[in-house]
Amino acid sequence: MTVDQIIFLVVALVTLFAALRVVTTGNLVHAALWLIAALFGVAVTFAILHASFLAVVQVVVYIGAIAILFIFAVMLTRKEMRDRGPQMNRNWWVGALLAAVSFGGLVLIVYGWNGITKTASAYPSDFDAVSALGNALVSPDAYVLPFEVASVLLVAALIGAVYVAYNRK
Amino acid sequence: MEFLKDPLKVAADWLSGLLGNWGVPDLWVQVLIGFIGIFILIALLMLLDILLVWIERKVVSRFQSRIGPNRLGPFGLIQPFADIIKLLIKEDTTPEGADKVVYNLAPILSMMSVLILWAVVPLAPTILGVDLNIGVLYIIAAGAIGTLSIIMAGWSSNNKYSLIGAFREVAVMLSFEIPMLTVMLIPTIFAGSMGVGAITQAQDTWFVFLAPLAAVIFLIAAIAELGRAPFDMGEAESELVSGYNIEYSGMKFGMFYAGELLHAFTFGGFWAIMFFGGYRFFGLEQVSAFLAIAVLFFKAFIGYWIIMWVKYTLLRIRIDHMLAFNWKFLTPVAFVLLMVTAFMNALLADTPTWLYVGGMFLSNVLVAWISLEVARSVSRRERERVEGAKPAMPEASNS
Amino acid sequence: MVPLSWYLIFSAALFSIGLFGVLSRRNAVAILLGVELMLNSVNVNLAAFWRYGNVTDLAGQVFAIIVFAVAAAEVSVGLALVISVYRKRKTVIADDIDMLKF
Amino acid sequence: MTTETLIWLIPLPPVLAFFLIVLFTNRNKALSHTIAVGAALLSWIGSMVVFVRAVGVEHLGEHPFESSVNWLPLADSWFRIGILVDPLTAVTLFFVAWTVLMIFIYSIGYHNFGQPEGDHNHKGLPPHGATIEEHGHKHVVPSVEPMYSRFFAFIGLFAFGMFTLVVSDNLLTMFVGWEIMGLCSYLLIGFWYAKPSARDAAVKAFMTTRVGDVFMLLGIVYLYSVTGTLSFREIFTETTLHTLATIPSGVLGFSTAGMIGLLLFIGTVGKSAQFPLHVWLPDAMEGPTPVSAMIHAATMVSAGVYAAIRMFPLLSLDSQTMSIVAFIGAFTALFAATIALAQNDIKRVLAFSTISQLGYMIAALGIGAYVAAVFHLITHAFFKALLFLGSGSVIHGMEHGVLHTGNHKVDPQDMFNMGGLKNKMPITFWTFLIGGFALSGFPLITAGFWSKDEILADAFAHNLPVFITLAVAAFLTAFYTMRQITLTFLGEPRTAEAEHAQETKWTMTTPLIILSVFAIGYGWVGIPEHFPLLGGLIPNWIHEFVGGTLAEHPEALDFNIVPLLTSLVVALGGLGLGYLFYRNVNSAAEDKLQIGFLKNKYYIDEIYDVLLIKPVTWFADKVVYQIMDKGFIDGILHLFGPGTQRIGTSIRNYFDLPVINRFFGDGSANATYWSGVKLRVLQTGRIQQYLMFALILFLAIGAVLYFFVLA
Repeated sequence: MTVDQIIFLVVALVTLFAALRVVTTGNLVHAALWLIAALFGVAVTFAILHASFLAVVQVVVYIGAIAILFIFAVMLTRKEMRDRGPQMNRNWWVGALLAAVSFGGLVLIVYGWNGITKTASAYPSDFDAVSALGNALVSPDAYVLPFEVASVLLVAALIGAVYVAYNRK
Repeated sequence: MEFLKDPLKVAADWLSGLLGNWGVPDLWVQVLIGFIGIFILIALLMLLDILLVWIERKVVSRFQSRIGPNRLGPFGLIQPFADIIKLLIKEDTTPEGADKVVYNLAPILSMMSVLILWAVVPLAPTILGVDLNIGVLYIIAAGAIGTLSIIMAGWSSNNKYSLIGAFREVAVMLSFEIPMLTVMLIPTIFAGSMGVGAITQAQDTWFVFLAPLAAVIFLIAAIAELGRAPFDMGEAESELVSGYNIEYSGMKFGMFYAGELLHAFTFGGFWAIMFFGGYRFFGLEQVSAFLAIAVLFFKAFIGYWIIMWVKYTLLRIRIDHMLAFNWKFLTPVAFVLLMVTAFMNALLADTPTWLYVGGMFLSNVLVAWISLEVARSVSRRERERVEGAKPAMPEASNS
Repeated sequence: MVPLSWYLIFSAALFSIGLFGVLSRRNAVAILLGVELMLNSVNVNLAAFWRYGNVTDLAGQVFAIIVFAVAAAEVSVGLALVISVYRKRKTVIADDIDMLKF
Repeated sequence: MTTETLIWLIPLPPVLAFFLIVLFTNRNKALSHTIAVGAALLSWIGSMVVFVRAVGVEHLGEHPFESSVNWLPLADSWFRIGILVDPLTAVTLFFVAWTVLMIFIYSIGYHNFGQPEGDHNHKGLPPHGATIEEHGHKHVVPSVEPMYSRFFAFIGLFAFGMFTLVVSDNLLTMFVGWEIMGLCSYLLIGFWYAKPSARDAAVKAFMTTRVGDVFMLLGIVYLYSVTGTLSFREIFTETTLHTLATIPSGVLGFSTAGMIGLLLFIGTVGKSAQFPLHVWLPDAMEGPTPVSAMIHAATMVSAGVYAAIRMFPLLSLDSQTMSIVAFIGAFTALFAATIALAQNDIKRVLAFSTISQLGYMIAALGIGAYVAAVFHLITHAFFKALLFLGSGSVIHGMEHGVLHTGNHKVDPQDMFNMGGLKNKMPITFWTFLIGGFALSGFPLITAGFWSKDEILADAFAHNLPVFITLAVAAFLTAFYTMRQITLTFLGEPRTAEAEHAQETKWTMTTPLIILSVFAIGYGWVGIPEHFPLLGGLIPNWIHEFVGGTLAEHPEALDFNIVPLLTSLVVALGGLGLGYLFYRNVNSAAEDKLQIGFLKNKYYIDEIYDVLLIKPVTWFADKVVYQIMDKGFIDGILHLFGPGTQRIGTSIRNYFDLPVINRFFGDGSANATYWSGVKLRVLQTGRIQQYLMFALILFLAIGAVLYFFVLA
């Protein structure tokens, strides 16, 4: 095993453990904090994959905004400081089963795919992914349309969220 | 003198030579040198932090017509060390019902969020932790971790006041992140790169001359991000006692406190880097790396001093006013400024420098003027609505 | 070098864990947490395919960025709904919100 | 910024201003005109930069500024649109930008910005004046236009159309700009839409120009079908032109080039108000004066000529077409000049003069005097805009007098109500005098002299009948111009209103002064090289520069004394006679030229009424409505009606009720009800259960597909 692989394995295992805690822990704030750990693990995965922009955006958007939002939401929607009662619904075993089947199916598909042996080519040293990404996002020949659509979606979601959560007195 | 020019490289060469002779594998040498560098940087920063405590106390007492620490050592310079000893020997309390792990993690994260910022600070042309090509985003990402530490501290203390304080603090930090990121894109436009090093390199003309309004917005957003007066509603001694760090004592509180001071200094530094040329000062930075660091620190101290000046001059703003100011004024202005700058940048792309600088400066002034006028008229209308219609003015009744 | 399959398995595991969270948690906020995990696993996949394919073709990264935007939109609307429901019904347990009209 | 990018941007500010004003700022007058004038200023800056850069390029004609983008996808290619700045465009851009900016500024004053709101404002009517109290006594002052912002929005859109037309590199976008201007012309002539006369004039202008435009569109389509392109640069290649010239069109012996040229030329006839489609222009004077100046003197009618000039390489391929063009131009020049003699309305005189001068340009084009046509186009735009703005200033001053006396029966536009305004409105008088002299071709110092002289010289060299016609027209021009100046400004005030006329504000006079500078100075760029004494002092820049547009540069004419003498005689003679004749005329009755025939414009409107409008109305009423619609179509409908009803009844009884209603309708309802009852248990309202069902189904289908179908 090379250093790369060891690092990846450590990160992946930590991430998966954090993810498991997210879905199993009883305390919702802890779940949100574990989610942050898992998201951080994903950010590190991005960094390992040389997707530095994605890694930083992951931290800014997910940890800086989304996770904080979750913690807020958890705190706003509780009558008292501690949760009581079971955190799983009655059919949780069906969910577990389905998740396991899905995982099995995905692994099956992954190993049935002939591109699995693909290796990464060396990362071109003169390739500036960030500026290329920036150009691609606003270039009419590339992804300006999806980019704009995503912007519109965000604005719509923003307005919708404000409208829905607005407390009419 | 090679050492004066590029001390880091000389030291690294020397170390790697030394370790290599001892038979340490190459990879480990690199890792070791990296760690040593980080260690030295952090150690120096913590020393600086101690100095900052003294400076802060001295400055505030001057603002309040006091003398400040003056007993221990010359000018009271030993005072902060005494403070540290006091903090260290205090009882380290953890409240009943606190979430232990989270409670203990929060101050560490708070300090960390400040220290990791220094990874991208270009201290001198050759001394730069990591030349990330997304440095600007990295700064915001580090701020995100600070936000996280505050909410963790506030929640885990199991105290009503600390939770309210954390809520306010986080709301402010999240909100002010937006204008901050927006105006940080303006130096990005000028420099054509998000890298902090590249932004410094690009400042043949200090960006404050190109975008004075952006510099002002950055400073305001930075102060809010720091949670210092007038935006210190999260701590508000008089009503929340001390906000999110109410339950912390001893060195854990010390870490929040030192983190805040170092954070303020760091943002003073980033202000200098983004808008005042960083370590650049008429070619002085080329002479010696130490001079470059001195220039940067001098500028950072000026920024820090302005932040202190603001803190000890202005009164605390109500939390809803604070957020309204951000969402209804600062953010739109920052967006408009970003668009105007991008447009002007395209328009003036191939023009001589004086025209470019002049056009940029004028467009900034124009945006500032227009936004102030709009704000003025809106608030006048609002005031009239709240206070009821004024009695008609004498000259108005004539026409 | 890390083989591509590791990333894919990692991502599949993350996805399945998230799926389990979505299907099994009672709390609506926790369900959204699960959704976040699933979206993240997709991003891992996208980034991995980008890295292992043609690096100069940025489709993978762009798609991941759009997933970020979608995630942000989903969370903001989702949490707004949860809070709105909580205000009216004083509950965030998904099974308790089973009336078919509001 | 590259010049090409800049050119793309020139038309944009006015249209942005249009949308801004229409959508957001129409309540705020100051903001509206600031936006509009600012937009015009931006376009002006862009045009000037482009002009200066264009002048700096050597042989601009061979390699102009051009850039184009794909626009409409065709079967296997793209229709490209783009911009083109060659010498012709550059000089046109120059005068368009100047006049547009001047007129925008002028409009602020013309619409009484800064004055109080009117006493009884009515949207769609001109402002009626407001009563204010000052120092204890009331008096009436001009009031601000009620639809102030709308006006600026419209002229902004108009400016967009004009700039688009000028910088286009192909006929289609040029036509788009052309039609936008047509629309704006309609909107602006009918700006005071509550006045029936304005309304009628707007409809008339729109309908008349439509006739020309339809032919022009036919020409464009014809051209496209023959050559497969509409880009100027591609059409004016030697091979394309050769093909066009050699293929016969099959109509009256015209070649294809001739036929297309003729069709396009009819568009010009409509737009530039040439005989026989000139009837709309005099009526268009119902619009506000800046509109008359802008649309009906400086820009839009020039656009017609500009289009004809633009298509000159095509037109000149067929001599038959050229002679038609020359004939129509020369005839219009003379014809309109004669009518102008008998008009009393200050703006109508200028309207007919415009028609006549446009005829000049068309005639010049028809005899192949390309550069002379362009030259006159530019100088005319400047001095005619000046004259119109000056007349607007006069009317404004007169209206002030009318408000002062309160006698609203006095027509402030009738020249016989004026007189002696020289002392009341000195700036207006001097600038109007400069414009008038330029129009008459006062020798040496005015721009009009040089351009007109060049046309006459060309005509003398190529076509003697045209020369004579134009010379007579020039004489008449000088005569009626002097008549106008004499009646308006000289002598004694003939009415109390003229006594109380007042000089207008600086926003109105500044444009006059600036334009008068051009009305004098612009002629000096085109002094022929062989002109006695003056020739060669200043290089004949316009000839060199504009001539470069054509593939074969036109030769400069040798100097000939006859046309020079002619133009001196007709200009000075006309001016002198005009002054002598009208020095002592005090009322319309004393005017010997008030001949009914001329006064009624040769009864052409009436002839059109009898020949075209009446028959069409009759046809529409009797044939289309009575016979076609009522008799034929309705008859068929009455035939179908009962039959359909009978079929419908039987279908309903034998098919709809038993099969559709009983079987499908009730049956499906019952089925749905039954299945609803049975399936109700699945609808628990618990979202996670739904998700589980969905997932189970998905996994099952996926497994089946994976293992059995795809494997």
